[in-house]
Amino acid sequence: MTYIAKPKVTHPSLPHNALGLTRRAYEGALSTLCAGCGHDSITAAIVEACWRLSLEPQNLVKLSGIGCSSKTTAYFVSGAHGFNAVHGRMPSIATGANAANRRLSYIGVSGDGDTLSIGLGQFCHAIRRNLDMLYIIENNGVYGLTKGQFSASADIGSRAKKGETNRQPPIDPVLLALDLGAPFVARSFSGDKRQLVPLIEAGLQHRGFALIDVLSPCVTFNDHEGSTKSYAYTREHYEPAVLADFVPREQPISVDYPAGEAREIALHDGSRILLRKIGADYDPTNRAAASAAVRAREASGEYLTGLIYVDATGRHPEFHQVNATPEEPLNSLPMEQLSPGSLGLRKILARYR
Amino acid sequence: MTYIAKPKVTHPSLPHNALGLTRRAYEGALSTLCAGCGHDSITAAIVEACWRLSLEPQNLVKLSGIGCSSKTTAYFVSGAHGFNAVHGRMPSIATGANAANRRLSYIGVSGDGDTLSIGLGQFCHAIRRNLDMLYIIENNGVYGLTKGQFSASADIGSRAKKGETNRQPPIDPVLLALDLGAPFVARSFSGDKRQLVPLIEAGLQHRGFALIDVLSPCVTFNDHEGSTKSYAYTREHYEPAVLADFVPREQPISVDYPAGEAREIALHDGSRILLRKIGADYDPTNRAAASAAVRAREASGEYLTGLIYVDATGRHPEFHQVNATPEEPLNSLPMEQLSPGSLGLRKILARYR
Amino acid sequence: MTSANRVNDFTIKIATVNGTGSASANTLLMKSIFRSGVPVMGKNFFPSNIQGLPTWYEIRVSRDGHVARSGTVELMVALNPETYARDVRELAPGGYLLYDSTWPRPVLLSRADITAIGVPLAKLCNENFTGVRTRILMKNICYAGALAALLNLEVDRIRELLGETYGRKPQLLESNMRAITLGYEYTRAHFPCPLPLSVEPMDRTAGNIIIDGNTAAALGCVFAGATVAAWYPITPSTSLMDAFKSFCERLRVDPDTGVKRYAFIQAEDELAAIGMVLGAAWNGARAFTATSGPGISLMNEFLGLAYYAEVPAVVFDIQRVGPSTGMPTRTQQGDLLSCAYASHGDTRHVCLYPADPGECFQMAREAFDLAERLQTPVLVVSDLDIGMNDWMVREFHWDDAYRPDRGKMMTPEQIESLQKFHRYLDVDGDGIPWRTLPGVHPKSAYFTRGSGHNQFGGYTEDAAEYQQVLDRLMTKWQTAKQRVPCALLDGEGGEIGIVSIGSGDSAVREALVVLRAQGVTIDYLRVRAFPFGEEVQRFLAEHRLVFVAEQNRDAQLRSLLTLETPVEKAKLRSLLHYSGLPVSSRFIVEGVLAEVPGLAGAGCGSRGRSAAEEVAVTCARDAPPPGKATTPA
Amino acid sequence: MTSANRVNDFTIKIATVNGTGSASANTLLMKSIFRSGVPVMGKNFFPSNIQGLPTWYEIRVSRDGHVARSGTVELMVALNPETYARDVRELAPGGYLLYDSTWPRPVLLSRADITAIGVPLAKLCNENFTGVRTRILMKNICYAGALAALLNLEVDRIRELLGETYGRKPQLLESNMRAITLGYEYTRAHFPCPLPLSVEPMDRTAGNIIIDGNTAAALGCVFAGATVAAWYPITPSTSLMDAFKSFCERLRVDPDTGVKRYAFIQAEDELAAIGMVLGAAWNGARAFTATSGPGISLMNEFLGLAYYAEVPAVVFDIQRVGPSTGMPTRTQQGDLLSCAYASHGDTRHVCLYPADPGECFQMAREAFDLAERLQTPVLVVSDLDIGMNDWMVREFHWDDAYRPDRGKMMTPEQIESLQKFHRYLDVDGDGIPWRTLPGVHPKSAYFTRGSGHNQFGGYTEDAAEYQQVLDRLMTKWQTAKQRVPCALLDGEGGEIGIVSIGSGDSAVREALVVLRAQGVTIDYLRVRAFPFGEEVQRFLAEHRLVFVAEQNRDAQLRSLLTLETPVEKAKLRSLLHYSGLPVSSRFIVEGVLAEVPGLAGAGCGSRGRSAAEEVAVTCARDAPPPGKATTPA
Ligand SMILES: Cc1ncc(C[n+]2csc(CCOP(=O)(O)OP(=O)(O)O)c2C)c(N)n1
Ligand SMILES: Cc1ncc(C[n+]2csc(CCOP(=O)(O)OP(=O)(O)O)c2C)c(N)n1
Ligand code: SF4
Ligand code: SF4
Ligand SMILES: [Mg+2]
Ligand SMILES: [Mg+2]
Repeated sequence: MTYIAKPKVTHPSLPHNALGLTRRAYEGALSTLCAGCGHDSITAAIVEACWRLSLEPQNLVKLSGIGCSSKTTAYFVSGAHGFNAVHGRMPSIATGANAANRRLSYIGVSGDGDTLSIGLGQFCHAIRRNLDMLYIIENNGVYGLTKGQFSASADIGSRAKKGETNRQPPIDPVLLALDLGAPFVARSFSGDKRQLVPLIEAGLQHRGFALIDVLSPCVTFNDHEGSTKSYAYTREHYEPAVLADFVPREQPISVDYPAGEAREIALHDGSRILLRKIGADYDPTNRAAASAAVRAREASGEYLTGLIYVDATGRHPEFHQVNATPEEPLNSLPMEQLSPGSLGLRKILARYR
Repeated sequence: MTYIAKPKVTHPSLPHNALGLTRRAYEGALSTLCAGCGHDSITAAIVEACWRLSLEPQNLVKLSGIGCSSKTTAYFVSGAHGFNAVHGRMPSIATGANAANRRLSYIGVSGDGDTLSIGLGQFCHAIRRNLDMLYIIENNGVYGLTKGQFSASADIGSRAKKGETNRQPPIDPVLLALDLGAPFVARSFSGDKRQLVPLIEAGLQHRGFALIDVLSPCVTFNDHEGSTKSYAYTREHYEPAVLADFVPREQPISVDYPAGEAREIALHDGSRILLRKIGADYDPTNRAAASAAVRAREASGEYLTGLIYVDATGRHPEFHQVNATPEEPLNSLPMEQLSPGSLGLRKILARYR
Repeated sequence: MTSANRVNDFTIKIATVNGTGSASANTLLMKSIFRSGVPVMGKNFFPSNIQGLPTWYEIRVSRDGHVARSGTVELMVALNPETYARDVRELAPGGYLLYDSTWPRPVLLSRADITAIGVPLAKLCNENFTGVRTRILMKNICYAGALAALLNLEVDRIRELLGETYGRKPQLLESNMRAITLGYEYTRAHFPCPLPLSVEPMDRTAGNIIIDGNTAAALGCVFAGATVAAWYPITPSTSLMDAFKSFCERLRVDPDTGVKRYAFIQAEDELAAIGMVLGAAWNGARAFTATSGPGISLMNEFLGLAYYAEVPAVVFDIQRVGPSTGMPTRTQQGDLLSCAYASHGDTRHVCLYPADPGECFQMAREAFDLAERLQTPVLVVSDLDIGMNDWMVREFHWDDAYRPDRGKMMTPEQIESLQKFHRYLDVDGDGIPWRTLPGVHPKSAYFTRGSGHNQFGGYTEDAAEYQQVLDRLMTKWQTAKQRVPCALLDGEGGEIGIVSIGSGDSAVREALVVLRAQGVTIDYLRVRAFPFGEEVQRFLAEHRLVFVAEQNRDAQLRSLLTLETPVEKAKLRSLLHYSGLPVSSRFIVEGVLAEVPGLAGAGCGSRGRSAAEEVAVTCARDAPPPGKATTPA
Repeated sequence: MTSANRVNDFTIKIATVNGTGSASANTLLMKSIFRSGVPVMGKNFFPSNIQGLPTWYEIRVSRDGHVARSGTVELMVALNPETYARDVRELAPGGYLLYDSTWPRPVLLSRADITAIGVPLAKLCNENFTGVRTRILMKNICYAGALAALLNLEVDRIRELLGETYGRKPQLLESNMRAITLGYEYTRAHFPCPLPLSVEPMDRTAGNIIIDGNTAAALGCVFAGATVAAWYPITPSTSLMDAFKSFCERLRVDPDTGVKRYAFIQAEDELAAIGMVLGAAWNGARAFTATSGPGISLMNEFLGLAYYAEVPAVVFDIQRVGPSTGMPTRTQQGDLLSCAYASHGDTRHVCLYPADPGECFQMAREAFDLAERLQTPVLVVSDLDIGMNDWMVREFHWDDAYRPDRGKMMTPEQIESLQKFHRYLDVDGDGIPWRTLPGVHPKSAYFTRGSGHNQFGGYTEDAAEYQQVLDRLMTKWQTAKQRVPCALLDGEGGEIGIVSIGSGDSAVREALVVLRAQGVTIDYLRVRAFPFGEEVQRFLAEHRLVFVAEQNRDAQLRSLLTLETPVEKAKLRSLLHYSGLPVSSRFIVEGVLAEVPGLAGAGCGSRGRSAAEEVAVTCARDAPPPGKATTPA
């Protein structure tokens, strides 16, 4: 049962979405992050994407772990339930929540520490289960909240604020996700709203696990010279592979693309992703090629960004399809459908006599 | 300080290795596994490899988690210390042990459940740290000890004994290891001693993290028709990519290979791996190509086996090199080198006054 | 063995090797005794491997309905050469030894006080069957035939049972029956049958079933409406989850569409399993997991989150021997403390302690209701003995009027009528706040977190706001005391009491009968939940000396009693059993008498009921909430 | 505030916003008071974020050497508009308020009982400095200048301190000094200086240092010869590891080769961190980790393994507010129970409880010795208050004769002389077996496992063999009681006692002085280790009424005392403080008087020493083993 919330009274000239809500309706509590933190830009992009999608706030569930990044679920869509789990264990909470009610939209926000160190196992297994959720990593190469230790996504040669140089190879969540069968894998940059917002829209609407690894500089601990996750370095070395546009259901494609340049991917709800290739021979529907392209760029210190891989063929059944659960959420099945009753009990017990 | 053990008195005609030991000296307690279990063959291969390498038993450390596979460390080299850790956490024990004494050889034995489910995070991070150890996964696609549940390495479409079909994609430790920077990645089959023994020898002598994923059928719970980890299926679908021979230090290459067919890889201690390509254009020193080849085979339900990737250039510094620890084991540094003494203390405390 | 009448009153122990099919023979024997109307119990002592190691099965036949281990063995079936010597040693003086006389067994000679019965099982089977595997399997059915002869079991009943098992496989039925007959005929031909210890039909099993606790608990979860089950395999909890899955496959799959009205998730580990349960329960599904000690240790962090953020969850801990990996196939009550206080900080959890499969069934249902009522994890602390052994218990009943108690979960209408919803406000004064589900109403959103929060659900680092929530949690804890199942009392007015918990119950009850026969009368209280209700306090206060019988080294129940009631702990005397095997009645009897040597004959009066009788006392708390029903005990 | 003489006896509290550089001003103030010879303490109450939230710093100036919080604030420096109102409210009557008069502050008018001192800090800095960041930073130095004027601090000493900090950056030194002078001059010009509460040089700080407990513990690890440090970042343990690393970088890196005589491993989580410590310690290195509550929860499984398989390990738990994530930057003693009994099964751990940085230094060393002597994990249970605040303590000393006590670790010669090495045999009757290291001798191999094992180290599922090992572990536990640091006693012969632990010590000691002044004399015992020695038992036995002062909701120390000593728990009265701020002496005084109203003036005699005096009593157990030395307390 859902109710449409009355839009908060705001300036009448603010644009309204299909639900009649302004962007304000998708905001959350005031951020307590450092001024300039990349994470705040991602929060803004999420607000924008949810507004554009005309999501009913109460149909969104926000999940996170622990870290500066994980705090941000409190800073958008205050009309949505939020669950700030323990460090690194958001994916299991998401799995259970999703199992209980498949009708809602699930967005998980995590950090590189939360996902790639303590949470690596749960992250990989959520992908393997193809959980229907959007998983955003706010990737800054450090542990922000605990004050600047290298994370597992720090690049070889990256220098910490105190001078130390990282000599261990980074764990790239994009490569992992490709290996583990994720059907939607993207990378973006907190500073590029133009690229990020449609990715979030598409990720939310896509059925199955959608990963967006967002480079999100930490201005306090990892934005100095020598850091490969700084604004400067990221801006310089990020290379969009494909531009994605999100086209909601029943909306015509508004821009004209030269023939052959754009490619449409239909999502299960009728909305579409419009892909425009940038690199000449990049094919975002070929998993092995995507993996090779990411690897090749990485070797030269560059970040391939955009919608790196997408599979909307449904070849990879998502969690509920695998489990053959009913369309109706498990949390609201009536007792009659669950308990065999006293008669049933007697039958069952017959063989224990 | 090491002592050479007197060889157990055995039949005088048994062959002796360079230390004067027979294979018996490398055996362990009696196996309690099911008759025919693949794991027992791997145990035998380890015994053989250690004997051939003339390892001093007390210089070997055996590590494992929990599972039928993890029990096997008790079944070889009884003269070596063993540490049977808790489920899935062997890599951290190995990391600490290795940190304390870099002079010993470390062999870890684990199962697919132990490594890819509960232990996935530790496994990945041990690789990332490039710990100098040989890590063997005895991979049977199921949880043997807990009686036959699918593990995370079960293939899509594989049928369990009770009839259920797995619909989740497998986690391939070989792909992961390639992504995470492991310098030595191999796959083999418990039934192919010819292939397996030299891989174990090479893995033990190689500096840095060496992974051997060994397909090891579980005769009790996963050896029926429909199982893709059965003896029958494995025999039929495994495809050696490269044959590896291990050539100890100072020993000439005994077999003649046609020119151009064999390739020598020198290890840091002077021993060598001799590689013979089987597939036409397979290059086991190209990480991306290796990854692509594994993936391609997997798509057609086949297991690429042999030494899939090796890097002996030392480009990837191992744990102690990264940490710049001394050649002398940390566990035996004298106090004078560790504690600054009372004078040192007074100096240190000056700035707290 | 005393020469007294042992008809329907003895213990058989069968020593074999695991993976050789003896399990079906043992079940057959037990069931055929049960169907003769004679109370019986079966306990399986199996190794932590898959095949080839020693395994034992103990069958207690008890006309008086005692289901604990007696502590002695009157008939040993010693079929494992590896353990032969110790098996012979374990037999009570005057007892009977059945062995495979295909091979000579010189150890036999070491005891003149027992009667050896040699049946050439291997020889018989080798002559009558072909194939190695078949011969091994049939040998292990053949001894059932020999026992049938010795104990005077009805062959027809055995045939009936085999028919139920192999009904659709007539070949198997035939070969099994042939093996039975081989053993039966040979034994009758060569030995005086039946033995003085034998089975005579009675009518004391009507209305009972034979079932293990894990199956019963799984059934309880099905009936309680659990829809999300997440777990990681671990002995001895696995069979609970297996049973849940197979009940669901039978009962909850749409035959036309294949749609499954449950989600069964094999998690990657226990941390993930409990996380999934929390996520699902937070989102309104009845969700549970089952595990054992190592899993509880791994769930500590999440259990603390659930306590503090007030998320319901049901966790079955099927205890096994610790510490650490311990002995995975042996039983213990070693997790009492770690379940009660799992996690750092000021954390405490509601626990239920079933004593047998009947309570497993009932408490599974209660656990879900309590978890939602109290909005906190509820741990059902069972053990391997209850969970995996064969218990004779009263048949379960179900009230069709039962509806899940979702506790204080707001309806859309209730939310609509609010100005603003506040998650952690103590509106009703019982310490239990109201909650809402996602997706239900635009005004219902709140933020769940394990970090400091105030009563409105907002983040806080303010001392007073933090303390207010922590104090309310203690109010809720007080409320919990009145909601959990009460302890069961048997006997009153005596000076001496005994307290036990869980699977120790049957041994204590039998021991009390034995002691009473010696003139020692002791009142008995079995705790069934944590926190303890005031009836526990009262019992401890009213007795001068209280034994605490439990199965661990560190007196964990005694510790909980000491900490959580006002009892002077000096009057608590521990009876600790921690060998890994279920405690026997003999252990309790001897423990009591050793502690209070002058006790026997002193006649410490108490108006107690027979301990073997059904304990019928239930306290007011057991009454179902209006409109809800519960299973009769 | 009474008008009594508050010279060298008052508390300053400074309210600012984090990330704005006030930390250096606060240190400056505290150190300059310390260098005047006046005892001082500094406590930092900071938020769990990086920048922009309220933060406070409390400086206690105490001529009598009390280092606890007093419970009142006499001088408030209220620079954060967000918390301005409550900061003003918190000031004691008669107190002084320093505020930034650049902007009007009408709230001021609400209190007539305080003196407001407005200094236009922002204005002064805006006029004298350029750049937003510089102006903010300088404003937060400027107030130190104002306080210097009000409190009569010597400007030269401030210059000297700034010189030590910025010696190599003359520009920074100059600008800081300029900001100080601006505040100083303005204040002297506009207000009567000094205030009645001011600082007068004394000579009571000689031989002391100002240091935090985490730094001290790290130093202890360096001196104890720890070579493997593995951890996962978590507040408030991080600074311990940071300090260890930076000490090692200074002291243990070969200047020529860059070789590092330590391994510092940032693990992927706490499960891995403790695993690495166990692996390293098993392999003969001194290894440790530091964590906080959530980490302890995650380490449960491995701690159980270490207990049962008898692997040494040192774990620092720097407690913060729980349950769950709780308040990461607030202090609590909430992990006492979970540390003592971490893990399922019958598991128990040796714990040490430092009360200040001096003990952190000393107990770090003791922890390594004990862990190896006892072959078990030793948890050093500190807290955020000790670990991260600035404590005045006696300067540490080190005996160069100290050599690590490796306990019963066999030398190759010893192994050589053995027939066969057995890992878990109780050769010496103290419950502690001998161990060997890998790679040392061909005869030394053994197999370490958390599954059932017998005294020879072999795998077992045998009841008797299992129990034998479990019982020996209890013998070892008894031995541990005689090896751990003993509790410290102050006063004796009275009827009433008080027990405290860890960081509560200073508050209790001050409270006892205050109470004595009111005619109430109470004996004092501070426990310093678990298991408790017999001196703890004796203290509890000898007093009619015993207060137990601790910082958690659930009376965890009282629980441990109740469980692990024979005390009648009815005589234990809890004084529980769990706001997240360090307990004040006032809380103790009021708690004692509230509990026993008739106490004051009743003169319960005791021949106790002044609680503020150095407690010099050490028991025999503190004597170093022959050839080893310890740090004087
Ligand atoms: C079990 C546990 N261990 C450690 C911590 C401390 N901790 C909080 S956040 C964090 C790392 C956060 O890093 P990341 O996920 O990258 O987030 P960021 O702050 O960089 O956005 C750590 C280690 C914790 N809260 N819980
Ligand atoms: C914490 C914990 N959870 C669960 C278990 C139970 N357990 C023992 S072995 C095992 C799985 C073993 O599978 P795998 O590693 O593949 O080994 P295999 O037996 O197949 O060789 C499990 C789940 C355990 N011992 N500890
Ligand atoms: S510390 Fe870094 S990640 Fe955290 S809020 Fe500040 S800028 Fe963002
Ligand atoms: S169960 Fe499977 S894996 Fe385990 S011992 Fe038997 S065959 Fe091997
Ligand atoms: Mg980060
Ligand atoms: Mg396996």
